[in-house]
Amino acid sequence: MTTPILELNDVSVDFDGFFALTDLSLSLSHGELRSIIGPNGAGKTTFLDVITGKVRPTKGSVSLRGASIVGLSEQKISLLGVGRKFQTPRVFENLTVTRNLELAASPTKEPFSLMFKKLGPTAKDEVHRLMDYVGLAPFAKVLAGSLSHGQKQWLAISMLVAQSPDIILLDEPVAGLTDEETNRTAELIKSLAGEHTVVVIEHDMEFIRDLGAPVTVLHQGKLLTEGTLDEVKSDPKVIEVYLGQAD
Amino acid sequence: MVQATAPASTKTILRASGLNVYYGESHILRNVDLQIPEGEMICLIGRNGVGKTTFLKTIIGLLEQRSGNIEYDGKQLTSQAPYKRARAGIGYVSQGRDIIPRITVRENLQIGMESLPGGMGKNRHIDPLVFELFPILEQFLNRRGGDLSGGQQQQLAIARALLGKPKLLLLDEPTEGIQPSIILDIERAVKRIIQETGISVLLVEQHLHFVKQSSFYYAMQRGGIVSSGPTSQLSDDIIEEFLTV
Amino acid sequence: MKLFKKLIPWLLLAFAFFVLPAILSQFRLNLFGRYFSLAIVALGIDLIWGYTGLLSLGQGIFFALGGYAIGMHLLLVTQNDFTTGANGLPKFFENYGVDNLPFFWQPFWSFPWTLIAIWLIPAIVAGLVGYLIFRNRIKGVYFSIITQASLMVFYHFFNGQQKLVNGTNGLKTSTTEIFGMVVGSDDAQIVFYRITLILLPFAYLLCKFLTSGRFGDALIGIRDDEARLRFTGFNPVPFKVIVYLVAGGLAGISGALYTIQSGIVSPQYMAIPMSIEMVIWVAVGGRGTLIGPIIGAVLVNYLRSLVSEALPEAWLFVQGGLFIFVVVLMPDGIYGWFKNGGFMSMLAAFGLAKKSATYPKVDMDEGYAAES
Amino acid sequence: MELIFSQLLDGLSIGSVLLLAATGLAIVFGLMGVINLAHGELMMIGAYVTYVTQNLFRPMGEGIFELYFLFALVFAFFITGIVGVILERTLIRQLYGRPLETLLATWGVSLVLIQFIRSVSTSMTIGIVVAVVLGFLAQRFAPKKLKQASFYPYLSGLAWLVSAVIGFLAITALSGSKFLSKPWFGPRNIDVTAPKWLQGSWGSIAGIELPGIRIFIILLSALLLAFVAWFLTKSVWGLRIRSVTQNRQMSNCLGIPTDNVDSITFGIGSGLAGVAGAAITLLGSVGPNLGAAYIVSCFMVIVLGGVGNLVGTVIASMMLGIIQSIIGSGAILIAFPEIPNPSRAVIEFFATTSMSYVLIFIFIIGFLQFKPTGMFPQKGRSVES
Repeated sequence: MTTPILELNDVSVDFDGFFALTDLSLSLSHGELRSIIGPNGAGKTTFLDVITGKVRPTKGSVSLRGASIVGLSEQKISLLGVGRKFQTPRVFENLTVTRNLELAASPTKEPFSLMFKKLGPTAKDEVHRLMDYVGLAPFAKVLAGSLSHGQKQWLAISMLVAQSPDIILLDEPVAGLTDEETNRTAELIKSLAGEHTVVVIEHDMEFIRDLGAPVTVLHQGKLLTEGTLDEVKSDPKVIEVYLGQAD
Repeated sequence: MVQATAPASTKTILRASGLNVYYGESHILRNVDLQIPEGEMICLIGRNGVGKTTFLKTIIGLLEQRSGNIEYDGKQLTSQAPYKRARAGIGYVSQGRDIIPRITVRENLQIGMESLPGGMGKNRHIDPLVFELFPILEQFLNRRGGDLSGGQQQQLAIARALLGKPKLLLLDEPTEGIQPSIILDIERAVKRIIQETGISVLLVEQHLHFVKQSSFYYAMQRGGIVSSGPTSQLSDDIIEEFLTV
Repeated sequence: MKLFKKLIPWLLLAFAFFVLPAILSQFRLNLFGRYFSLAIVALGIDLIWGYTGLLSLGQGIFFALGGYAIGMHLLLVTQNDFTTGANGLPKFFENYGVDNLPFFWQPFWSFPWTLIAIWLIPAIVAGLVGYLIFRNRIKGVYFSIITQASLMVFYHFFNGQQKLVNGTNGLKTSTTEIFGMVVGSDDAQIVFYRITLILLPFAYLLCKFLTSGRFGDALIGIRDDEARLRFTGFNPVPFKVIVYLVAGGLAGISGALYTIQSGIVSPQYMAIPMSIEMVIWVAVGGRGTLIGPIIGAVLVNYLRSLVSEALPEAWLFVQGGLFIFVVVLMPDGIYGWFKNGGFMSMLAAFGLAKKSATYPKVDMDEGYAAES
Repeated sequence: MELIFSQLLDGLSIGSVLLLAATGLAIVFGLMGVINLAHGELMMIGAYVTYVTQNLFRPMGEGIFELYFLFALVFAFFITGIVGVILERTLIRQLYGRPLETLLATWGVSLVLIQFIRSVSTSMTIGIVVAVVLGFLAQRFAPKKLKQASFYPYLSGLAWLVSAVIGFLAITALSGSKFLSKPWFGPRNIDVTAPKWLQGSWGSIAGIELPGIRIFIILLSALLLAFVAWFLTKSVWGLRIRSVTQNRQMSNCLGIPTDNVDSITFGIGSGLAGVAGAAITLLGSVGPNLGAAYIVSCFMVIVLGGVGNLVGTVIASMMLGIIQSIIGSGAILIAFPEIPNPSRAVIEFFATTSMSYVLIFIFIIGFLQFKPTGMFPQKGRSVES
């Protein structure tokens, strides 16, 4: 077992007396694909907020490759190799698809290098490869705001990939997608794992099944159980959370 | 898959037909037809994110359909503001409970009476029935709504909706994230209200025991109704498909 | 056709440069010179507001600083009866019994330094103020309010310091001399008019350079979704500081040009209304486009001259109405309205033009079809 | 020491005026997210209402005249409040959720109000009424067929424009009559005579005179603050307002008419501006430009105190008032003449009213470096979304 790339230890988040996360410990190894499920209000989004630096944990430690990232700004954590897709696909609607991707793919994010240096050929190739891969190439010069919902989801995901982070965090990547789009997204995500560590938060169980990845169940800010989907499904604790009681 | 049918009862309080609802560009509800008979509890089941909450929000008026009709109490509801619908007798208990956080429990309850004729200016007396149903509320009258626990907030939300004497009560996952003991309290309270006042209830729920208290179910998947029937016919297959993990 | 469209602004510029001086009266020409210099500050505002989403209500500070820089130089180097007092210093110092030139006046003896100071001092002040605000993630209306407050502070400072900058009266430049010409004379004014028209396209090209590349994309990212940009690894603070600094420098240049053409710089340039009006020029012309602010600045100020000449009392009504109209009904401004097909759709509504195909939707869904 | 005390009192009264002015703004900003740059002009309306009330009461004889100011306060509240409600219903409502846009649009409103006060005359009033009535009639009686036409929006805009032109022509026609076209107020400042019972001293504490007007303003602002606190926490409308601000959607679903709540909230905020304007007439002559003098200080109070917090507003306005009166007047130097030179020079530099603004601003910017959200930030998850 290699050292985990991301490790959360006893993390709690307290919003004025309301505990969004309670003593959550979790570790991810390099190249892993992990699904996270849980009822609404289980703390899934807060979990991502903690990792990406949006919310500072009240207690506990978060470390990336063994070094603590608690208290770092969002942009620093992002530069360290953590990318995140939000629940709603947040893309820059007034920029074209290409420019969205080029912004994400920029190897440096300093103002002067953006001003005076052209984007290198490797980054450009990567942008084209990604557009081809997710089928956005015909829309390269279209403003992202006029893409369909599903295309925005893909654009958001490909922007993440263009950032080439080690860890990709996906919050509800298939919300509002059609069946076909959902299937294609599952393929896309599976292809990302291995090279990247991918964490997927979803409600859609068929999609989770398609991913075939280990599942972590959160409930009321705590880690309820971990295992394969089938193991989790037959876990009485999970049944209780989802069905109320085991009958 | 089970054939979709409508409940047999003659008089309906609410009839939704061909509803299509979008969030921005994403198509959330697809041609939803649903009927709620008077004086009965109907249940809408389905996994997280399939559009159940969207459906309730469309009925109360927080979202507007792009096409389709909602007929309530014999009248069409089209682009009426939520507060008008509340005053027409639709009570809504939302998923997040939406207790107004920085006012007291008493004030939260008073706001529940805003939908009565004359509003809360004329209706200041809190019906003791709600304290009978949820004794904990009487104890905590002067606490801030936001300081209650999840279960207490849920009871407050239901009590608040009841004080408006609705004809139709919309309950969105009233048992979500709540201890089993309180779930039973809530179940009992809802059943008692239906028996005593004859109101209709549309329940969105995952908790199987509660689901089985209703007379009829609709199951939703990816924004459409895919199955419906009397709850007594709720088979293990359907439970497996729509309620479990 | 496309080339022609691109050429239009440059043709207009050439027209203004060569033809207008021949056909307009000296008085009108001078007014147009002022409008064009105001277009430069409007460009800066567009850079920070239209592109980056920072609504600064304090551009008057930088505008006036530029004006004061040139004014101080002119007052120092001019030696004539109108401007020079008995002690060889600018005349106003006599009134307050100041015999020693305040230290910060000294460098303004130098013409090269003045040319630099016109944009450098405002830029530095802007960068400093901007840094102090941005690093705390203060944005939106708070940013606007604080810039407005800092404007008031500078206003009070310049108003109150009679011994340093002649307080309320400001510095009168029309009687000063430069390169042997009286600044207020017709000959000099034509030169200033032409200088303005040379600098305006440079300001435009600078803004174009900043907004068209990936730097500009990042600015738009900050405007539309700053948090998202942060999660992509960008630190928005230096970006904001840089554009605010550039906008400040442009405001300084604009203020200097305006000062020599209007003949005076005074704390009134830092009064609250002036800075808000600058914002409205941009809004009227069309923010987020670089032609828009130029159109807006020239048009609104021209309108102002016309209305104030005909019916002085009506101007505030017209201006107020214009504010409300543009904000509520024409949020993209005149240029944006044309560009987004507003004009064509108006014609189409009256049946005078063919209805253009609706916005090209990438995918049509049945919901739209069902509704319409 | 006595000097310091009297300056303190002075500061409290300056702070009280600020508080009066800022409370309304804080309500509108904190509860509705509207940046109302016309707030100062609403104050101006309150001041002019006071002036008109005074003139109406003057012929009624000495005894009744003495009471005019109390009536003026009530009139100022209601008339300015009504102006606020009209403003909310016609303009502000279009702009909710876009605070920067409310800022620009309300600035436009402020310009119109300033010029209105300057040039309002009988002929102008008639012209405006004619234009508005014509405009409404045109919309009201437009044939239904026309209303469905695609060019109707342009047509209705044109109808308004034509009505405006007719109104303007009416004004021009009427302006032949000197009597009708004489401005009611004109651009010059107006003076309000304080009733006798407010003038002079209200006694003294430890040898320090208590000037009636200042004490009255302090009491008035305290009273009004108490009223606002009572209204927001105890009254039914206050409950509705709090409910809507904390959870708009759910309040709507529970039967609270949110649009009426908006109007009333904005009306109350505007009414308070009117009362502040009335109080300001006691301090000296006022004119159409009254608003500009107060608006920025009011916003500073809000930035410093934190949004949507009455306690913060009180503390911030008192703090600014006291800094202004103690430093700005140079009172410190007179009270402590033996301050050594470097600090003395600094204090002297800031010892004018203008320069005390500079000091206050430096103070606020410095403060925001440590607490960017003000003294009393709003807590909770939803602050930054």
